[in-house]
Amino acid sequence: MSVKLLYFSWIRERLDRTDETVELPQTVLTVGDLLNWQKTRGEEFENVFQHDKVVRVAINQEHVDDRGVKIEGAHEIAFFPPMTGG
Amino acid sequence: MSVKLLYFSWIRERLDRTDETVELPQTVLTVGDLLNWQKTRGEEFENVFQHDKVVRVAINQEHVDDRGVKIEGAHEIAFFPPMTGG
Amino acid sequence: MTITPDIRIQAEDFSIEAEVKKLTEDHFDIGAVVTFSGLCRDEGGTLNALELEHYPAMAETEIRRIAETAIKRWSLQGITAIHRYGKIAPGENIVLVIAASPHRQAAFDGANFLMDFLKTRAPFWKKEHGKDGTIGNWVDAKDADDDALKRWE
Amino acid sequence: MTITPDIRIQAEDFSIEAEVKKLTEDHFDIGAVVTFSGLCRDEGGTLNALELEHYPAMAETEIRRIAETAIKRWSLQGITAIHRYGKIAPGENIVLVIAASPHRQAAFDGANFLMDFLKTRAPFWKKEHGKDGTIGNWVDAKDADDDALKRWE
Repeated sequence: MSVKLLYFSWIRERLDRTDETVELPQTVLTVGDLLNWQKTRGEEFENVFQHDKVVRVAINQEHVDDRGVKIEGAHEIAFFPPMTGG
Repeated sequence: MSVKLLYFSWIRERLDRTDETVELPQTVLTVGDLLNWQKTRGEEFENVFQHDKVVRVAINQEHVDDRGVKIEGAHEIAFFPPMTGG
Repeated sequence: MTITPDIRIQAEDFSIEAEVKKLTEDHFDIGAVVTFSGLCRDEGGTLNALELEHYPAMAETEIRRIAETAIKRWSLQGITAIHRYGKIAPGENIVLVIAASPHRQAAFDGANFLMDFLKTRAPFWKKEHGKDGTIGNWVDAKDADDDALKRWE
Repeated sequence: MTITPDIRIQAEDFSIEAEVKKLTEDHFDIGAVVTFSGLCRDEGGTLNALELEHYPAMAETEIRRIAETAIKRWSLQGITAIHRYGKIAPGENIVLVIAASPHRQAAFDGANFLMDFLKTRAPFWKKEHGKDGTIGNWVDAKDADDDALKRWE
């Protein structure tokens, strides 16, 4: 499955990229799987995603609070810290 | 005791006066006494002040909720219905 | 520093923008500004105008007293309250309250509190002028307004 | 009639007056308008600017969704929400929320609710630029903001 990943705020800075398109392994089915897979992609990824409670996820521009949600059908998945707007 | 009385809203209209200066009998000591005395001043006064729960009173521009308050020292006493500003 | 509320009772209309600017200009520690404006409704098209009577000597003093309570209770950085009197047509402004604070909830609460008190404790009375030429219905006070006041106790 | 919230994500500043007028003009049944504006504080004189990053595709959709919830929940007659991005200096506006209703408490609650959600659910992130030239402190999210959200459940 090919999907576009987006990064914001200090996650974007630490990973040094705003977005990327990746091919996910077939074993990555849920948001939780995806967060675990990110940890395997090198030192900076491991550093960012090891405290995965502070990483918020949105699939197709919608918040996903439950890490058990399936990512099937996602075309855009974003990773960001807690929001500080307003 | 000589005091200025003011009237507002439908009380002003019913009594046909915005203000008047009156000499109070020496027996009129409290707000309650004053409301009772007003009832004795003719038919329209009786009509207005008989339902004295709806009549609000301010002494020297301050709300007086307690009818037992002494009116000694008052120079201006206002009568009006519940307010509808804002 | 003592914060002095800016209270005005006037026949003229006001500008929300100008009043917010006046309150916040050169105050770089203000983070939140809440404004409430009360407008004259047309009551389903039956109303020609509201006529607002007030007790001048008492109105400003009373609103100032309430505003000072709000400033202390929520540590506000500023309050403006403007109440109009005279004839006001549907769609026109009647009242403006502004509360400024470093944080949003204090600004919301301060403005909300001040409006509840204005409704029930500020000496203003509204009379309706109907589209059909009738004059004279004084607007009744609402029990709901008295109840609203109690939540601040 | 379906009420459509007016949502804008923009770099430019806004005018409270113009936005209130836009929302209330020709709506003679509106009795109460509450505005909230959030300003950039100078943090005791140490801040040169805030830089606001956002997720464009998500920001408008998310704020619109929340605004539509508020319209339904409080039967509002109108909502405007404008959130700025880019560099914002102390004293400048960051966000504006307006809620219009026949009655005051609905307008207060609608605006308050929308702000609580904006703070914690709208995809914006603030970075501080210090007066001393330092760049890079991302503002931390506050637990108090998450707590504020819970009272609307």
